[in-house]
Amino acid sequence: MHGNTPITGLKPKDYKTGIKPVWCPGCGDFSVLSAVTKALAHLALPHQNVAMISGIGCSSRLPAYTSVYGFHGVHGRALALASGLKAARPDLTVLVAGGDGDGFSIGGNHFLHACRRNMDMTYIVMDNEVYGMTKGQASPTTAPDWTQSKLTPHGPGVPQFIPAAIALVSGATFIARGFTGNPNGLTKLLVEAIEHPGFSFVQALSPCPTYRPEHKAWKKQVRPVEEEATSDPIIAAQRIQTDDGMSTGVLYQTTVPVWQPEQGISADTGQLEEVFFV
Amino acid sequence: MHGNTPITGLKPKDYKTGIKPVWCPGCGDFSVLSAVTKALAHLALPHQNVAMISGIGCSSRLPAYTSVYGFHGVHGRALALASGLKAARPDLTVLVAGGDGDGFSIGGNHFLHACRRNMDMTYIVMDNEVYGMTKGQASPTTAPDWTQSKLTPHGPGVPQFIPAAIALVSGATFIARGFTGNPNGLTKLLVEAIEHPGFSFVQALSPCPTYRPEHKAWKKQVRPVEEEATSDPIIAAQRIQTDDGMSTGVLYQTTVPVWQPEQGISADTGQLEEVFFV
Amino acid sequence: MTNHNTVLTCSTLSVAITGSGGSGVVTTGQMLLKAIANAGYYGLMARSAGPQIRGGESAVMLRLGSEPVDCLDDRFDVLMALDWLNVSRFAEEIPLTASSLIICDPDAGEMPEAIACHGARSLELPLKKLSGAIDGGRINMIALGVLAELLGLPETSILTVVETALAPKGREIVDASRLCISRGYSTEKNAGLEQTLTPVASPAKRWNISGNEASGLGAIRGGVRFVAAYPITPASEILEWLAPSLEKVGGSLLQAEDELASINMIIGGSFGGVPSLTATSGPGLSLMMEGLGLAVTSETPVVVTNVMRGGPSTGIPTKSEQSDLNIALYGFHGDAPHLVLGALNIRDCTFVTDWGVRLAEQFQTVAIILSDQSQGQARSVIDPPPMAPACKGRRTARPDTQEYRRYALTEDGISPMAIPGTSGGAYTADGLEHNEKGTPSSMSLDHQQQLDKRLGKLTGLDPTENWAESRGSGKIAIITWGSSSGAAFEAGRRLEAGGQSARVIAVRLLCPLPGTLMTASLEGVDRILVVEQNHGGQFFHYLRALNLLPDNAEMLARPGPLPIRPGEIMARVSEWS
Amino acid sequence: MTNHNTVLTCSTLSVAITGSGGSGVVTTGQMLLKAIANAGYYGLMARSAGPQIRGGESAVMLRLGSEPVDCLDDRFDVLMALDWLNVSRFAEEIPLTASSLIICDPDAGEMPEAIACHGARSLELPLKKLSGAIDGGRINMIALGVLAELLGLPETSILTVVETALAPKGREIVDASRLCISRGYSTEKNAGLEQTLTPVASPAKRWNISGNEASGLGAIRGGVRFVAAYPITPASEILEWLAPSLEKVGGSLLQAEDELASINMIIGGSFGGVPSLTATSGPGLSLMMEGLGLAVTSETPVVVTNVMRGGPSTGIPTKSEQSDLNIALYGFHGDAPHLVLGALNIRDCTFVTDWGVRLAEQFQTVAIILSDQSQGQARSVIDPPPMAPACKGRRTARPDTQEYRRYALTEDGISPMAIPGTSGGAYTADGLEHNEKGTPSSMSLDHQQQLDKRLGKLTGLDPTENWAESRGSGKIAIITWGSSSGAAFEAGRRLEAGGQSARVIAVRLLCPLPGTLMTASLEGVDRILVVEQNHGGQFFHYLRALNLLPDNAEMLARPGPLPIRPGEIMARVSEWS
Ligand SMILES: Cc1ncc(C[n+]2csc(CCOP(=O)(O)OP(=O)(O)O)c2C)c(N)n1
Ligand SMILES: Cc1ncc(C[n+]2csc(CCOP(=O)(O)OP(=O)(O)O)c2C)c(N)n1
Ligand code: SF4
Ligand code: SF4
Ligand SMILES: [Mg+2]
Ligand SMILES: [Mg+2]
Repeated sequence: MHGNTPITGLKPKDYKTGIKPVWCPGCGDFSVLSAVTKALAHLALPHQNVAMISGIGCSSRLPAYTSVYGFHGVHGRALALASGLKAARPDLTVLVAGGDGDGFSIGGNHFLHACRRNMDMTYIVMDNEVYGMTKGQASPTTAPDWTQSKLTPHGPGVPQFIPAAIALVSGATFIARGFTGNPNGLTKLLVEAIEHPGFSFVQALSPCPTYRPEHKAWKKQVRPVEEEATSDPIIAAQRIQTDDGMSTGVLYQTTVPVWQPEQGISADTGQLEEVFFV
Repeated sequence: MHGNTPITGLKPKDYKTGIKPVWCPGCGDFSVLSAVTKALAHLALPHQNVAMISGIGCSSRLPAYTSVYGFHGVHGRALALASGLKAARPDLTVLVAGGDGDGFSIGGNHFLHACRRNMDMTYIVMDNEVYGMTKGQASPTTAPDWTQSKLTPHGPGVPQFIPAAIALVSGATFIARGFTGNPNGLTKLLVEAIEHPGFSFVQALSPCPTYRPEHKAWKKQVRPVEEEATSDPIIAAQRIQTDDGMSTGVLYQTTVPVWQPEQGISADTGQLEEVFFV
Repeated sequence: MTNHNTVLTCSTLSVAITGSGGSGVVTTGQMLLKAIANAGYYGLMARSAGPQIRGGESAVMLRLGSEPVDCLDDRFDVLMALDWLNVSRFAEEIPLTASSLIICDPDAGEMPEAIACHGARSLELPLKKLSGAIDGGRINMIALGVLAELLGLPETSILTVVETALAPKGREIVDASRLCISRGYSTEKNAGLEQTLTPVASPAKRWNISGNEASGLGAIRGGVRFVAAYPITPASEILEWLAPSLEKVGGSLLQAEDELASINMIIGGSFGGVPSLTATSGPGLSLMMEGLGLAVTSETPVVVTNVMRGGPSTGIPTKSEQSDLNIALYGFHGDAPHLVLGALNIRDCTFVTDWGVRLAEQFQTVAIILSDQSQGQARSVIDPPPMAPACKGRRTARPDTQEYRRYALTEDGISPMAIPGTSGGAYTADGLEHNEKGTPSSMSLDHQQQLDKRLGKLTGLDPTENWAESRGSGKIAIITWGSSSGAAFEAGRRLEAGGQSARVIAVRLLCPLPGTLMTASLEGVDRILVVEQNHGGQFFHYLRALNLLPDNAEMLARPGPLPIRPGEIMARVSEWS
Repeated sequence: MTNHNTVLTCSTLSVAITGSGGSGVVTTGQMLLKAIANAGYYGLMARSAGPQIRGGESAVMLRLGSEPVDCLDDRFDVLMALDWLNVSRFAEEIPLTASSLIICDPDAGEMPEAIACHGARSLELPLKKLSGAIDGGRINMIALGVLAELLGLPETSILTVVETALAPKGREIVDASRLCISRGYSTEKNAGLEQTLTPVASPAKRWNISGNEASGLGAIRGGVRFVAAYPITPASEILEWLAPSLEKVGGSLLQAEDELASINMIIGGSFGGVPSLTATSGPGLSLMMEGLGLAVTSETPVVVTNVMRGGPSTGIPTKSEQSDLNIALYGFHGDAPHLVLGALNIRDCTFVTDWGVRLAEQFQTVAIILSDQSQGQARSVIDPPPMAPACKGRRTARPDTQEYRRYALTEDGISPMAIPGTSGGAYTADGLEHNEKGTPSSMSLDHQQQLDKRLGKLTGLDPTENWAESRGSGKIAIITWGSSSGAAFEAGRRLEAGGQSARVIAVRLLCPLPGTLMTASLEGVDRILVVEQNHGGQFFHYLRALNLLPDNAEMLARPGPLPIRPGEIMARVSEWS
């Protein structure tokens, strides 16, 4: 898929920079970092051919901690930056990481259109149902009755955004949900997502013990999806809509052509200029 | 619903300003203008209690042609402006109008979040599957193989955005599709949409004879939806996904509480200041 | 009681407290500030933290005084180190001298070189042991007792603060803390302060408020009843204060999906007749510029409070800088006259926001209010802030006006605005150039007239005496704006005290800047120093653009994150003599 | 043949053609431009249309000459009115005098007052009847024949153009048009031009190109191989030209969902090592400012071509103005040094874009290239544009560099950039302030060093002689930029011809503006006029901010949509003498 000759013997820790994460003790994002490095090691992807792009948020700090190429961009624009990179450099393995605020609030439009465009990249959202970095406001995935943010003292009062459902109707071709409490499961999903040819979306339920301590309960709530991944969008829609958002695994996978610019050179600049001559 | 005492005897033309539209001869938007004014007359809404908000595009020129309050804002932000207006002035009937580019390309994020927020307003998108005002580029609803824009000479190559599907999974509570070739049907939908308590979305198939002359064929392709409007999102999703986008009528309607700020005054500024005293 | 005798009284004392995550540095600082406030003093408390979201090291920097305090000092009198973990990170923020007093626990290990290098005096106290001896005891409460005693605060005053603050946590915690405080008071100290604060006779009524709260209050005072916003550091506390407060006074706050939404939402709210505001910081302001241009062109009043942080780009989100002046003044495409105001200090956040809202309403335009992290996220004990001038309010159209023209060319350039609900007033607001009625027009005359109108109406602004704060006289002028003002005024006072007179002009109304008044204030001045906390000298160049500076004017422009200190200004001015 | 004798030859002739929707005004203008180009002349053709998207009235304004033409004239020699429908809308764009010739059809009704008021000569021709008499005949083809004959073009040259252009439409249409042209030539005319163009001896190789095409070409010449963009008037034609052209040279264009996406996409493309550009206009540029700040801070080279239109806000999308200089210079939050260049004319669009891309690549920063509607959407017959200086290209890191530091503090401030794919070069680009390695840092030293680096590296820019075009000498200087340059140079030539010498300095490298070179160019100058097409005098105030203007400098700042004309500048300068 990615044409890189695997280099044997690469360990997960070879994909870590050693920079100390800014994350709070117990943050789920540690587990995502570990799953990402495990997946990269498993796929033995050469460091120089991988780029990890992010926006802003606790979760978006990931690139600095992985020893591949990285871009820690601005809030909400990771998918756009990554899409430009992939269009210009189709040879690279492009990973995108971020949070539920970055991806679904300010970045919602790029999420829609990246799913539609189906470029060959992997998008990992660390969903903690809160804005961690700005100290605990409601995100699109926050339940309507969560009253702990002073900005929304009566709760956001708006139904939760269902990332998998939006991804599906927008055209994503691989949709999975993982949980940081099950790092091996998450690693496996990431490997599949990276191997998937097209836009793969992985929602990683990643608790924020600081602002959503109640999410400790997720450990008991998550469970593997009951059925095999479907490639039928109608079935997938039905499953996703009836699910409580706690089943983990691949929810949908299909293969359709990826968006890729035309390749090849047919003229030089001088030839382009010919049309202008009087 | 809107608490306005109907003023009898108001005619559709009483809701027109008489400013000559910039639209090309034969543009579907003329028909939307006419349906809107008919709906307003039918509901006998007092001019001063209605606001029509738009972004930028041919379709977004609508406000200047209706004699209610209007705001012709910037490209893609009509729903945001309208949401602020409705939050600050819940007493007004708020209508929002625009195009497929304005609403689903640059404005996609506000579309998602306005659907979720379910404020009591009506959003009419004149879908012509093209950017009319900027002279014919592909929009999100343009078919992947449409090659008439120089910007995408091989066609956009991306599956069409399905507005009703996105509206549904985002939480819109009234979803309908109309056709400008059937102005009475469109009027009826608009009346229902305005009467609906919550966020109502009407996709008006509105051909652009200038840049999409082939859409003359829509006349033959549209047909009424076969079933009654459902209030079950799962059924609605299935119908919308299996539809070819040409069935018109109410596709989905449900009633859930609308987002509205708390009302009432419990303190004056002096009382707020008390907490600061040492 | 300890054996040290205080020899001198002085007007301010500066105290820093540092500690690792969870050590309670911030709580300690806040309690100390409350206690000194109760004792009749004034004070300022700034905060600093490491990159960790939670659980990282942090520092508070207090300056306490018998008169209002508007800036941090050049050096600290006391450093209370709850432990030494990562303290070096704060070394540059806590300048020490040989006469500073460092309070630390010998059991916490060796004093790091970055701290020890100043050769300050040290007071070693077994903080950990003392707290360990008390059931539920905490080091920071011991430290609080020590500090309060050194500062000469009566023990009861600090106990009252602790009691009130911890009551919700239960009796046991309160009792343990009381014991710690007392132990802090009573423990033997072999060194003390060389000065104490001048006692305050009859303390005035004062407030304890953060800059961001003060901005929020100013908004409500000015009449704001609708806010839409997206959280961002260091502006979020404005929103956190406003959300419940607006609700009480009949307004509301809407959390938007992004800043593009929030700016357009408040344009909608204001179009609906409700004075509206948003708060953000640099990256958010960047995203709002298109919307702000719409507000200018459609003449819809809106206010943006921009709490500046280190830039450019994501920059240094938790630290202060004054580097968003350029975008606030010039960040629009097209010619878009509007208002820019800057808050001179925490107290001024209320006044300037209040005034800015009123001006925006009167002139039906955009007001950008600049504050910064050093004000917004700091707390201060202040005299209650004054009210802004009432201004004229929004000029609205009467019902059923004949031939209503929304953008009518009036004498003062302000046209009555019909608020939805007004019969006969229906019009369409537009960001396209338009004629007097609001109908889009590309004719040169309409364009020229509406451009003239939007610029010209601002000439009607009466800057009153509020356009700037000026103090002092003499042949040297220090011109500044925003949070650098505190240091500039202090430098002015010190120069004065040293027999060298200087005038300090801190500009509040940045745009339109009243040039004639500025020129008048500079009459007889030989040399000018423009002081601001950014890299490019944004204010300096702006004054140049307005032709308000003589050729020999100089700039002291230095980026964040460290605050501009009075001593820096002194050093620069003293090069002149 | 007609009975008029041309008495004089002159260097340029100005011809306007107007007509209602569908009358074929634009086709006529384009064919005329092609024909005069074939005949060895130069020319410029601007367009104007009513508010209708299609089917509305329109006008073309041509200026034809034996030497390169860079601006429209003060008045038109000929107005060809295909009909009178809504022609008044263009009256202000087509200034006429008593010696102008108005060609119209007596059957089209009475000449509207806005046209008649100039007392111009008129040539009445039965255009409709003449075309009606030809099967498939069209008024505009008759008009084309009339104009070509009046201008003294050989009939064959215009027939060739028509033949080539209409061939795809079929033989019948070509034949009908040929007949119309001939009829236009042969029809009796009772008035003519008082001048004709100086004949051209041996015509040089020339191009017929629009400004937007020229910008697109400059991008490709400069090395751009990736473009992401969102359509907007009047920039879209750059993208329309680039999409197929890039593909041919191995690059690609991606239509983005909005401008927030497009700017971030090109940052991604450039991070990937591919020189990247986007094109937009004011509202789009506003939305890009946050992304541009990221490019500056992360030192990722990107180029934005901003084709200005009337502002602020949505403004006047189809008309020209030079009012986005402020946002281009100052529209960033934080201190964000970058490059701003302005194209002086259509031909310069290629050069300046080419140069801008190269400079952005060399200095790893943002270049904003300003063009405007009056250039972008106009066509011109020009000498082929020169190549930009090669510059040094992007400095990249070698594979397996020891201890690679992306933001290393090098002598010239430029750090080698590792392109993904380079082994041992992996780093994380960041918009947070960072240390040399790229690790986020909030320490004051890192901030100061990186700010110094990003500003300092630009001092290495060699402005060469290309920073400005200067002509003339004398004690009066006219300083200008962008599309006003054509009028300024012409004013300079006219002053010279009138015995009053003036230097004209048209600045191309707007930021960093080489102050020393500017000062040198102004040596010995007494009076300065700064000319630009906006309301606020943005360039004037910028020059003031840089301290480059004496106190008595004046500005001629006038908003769009009408072009700045040479006569306006003359009038202003003549007030001085
Ligand atoms: C334009 C802009 N607006 C707002 C912010 C402030 N901000 C930084 S991170 C963040 C939200 C982060 O939430 P999420 O993406 O869920 O990440 P988490 O911290 O929860 O991992 C916000 C609002 C910003 N940096 N830039
Ligand atoms: C920020 C911004 N970007 C781009 C544009 C240019 N623009 C104006 S209308 C439009 C698209 C309109 O398409 P649509 O919404 O489908 O409306 P239509 O004209 O087809 O009715 C675009 C891209 C703009 N005005 N502002
Ligand atoms: S605030 Fe929450 S999301 Fe952020 S680092 Fe801490 S635990 Fe993780
Ligand atoms: S371009 Fe198309 S959408 Fe626009 S006015 Fe013309 S027909 Fe209507
Ligand atoms: Mg989150
Ligand atoms: Mg459209």
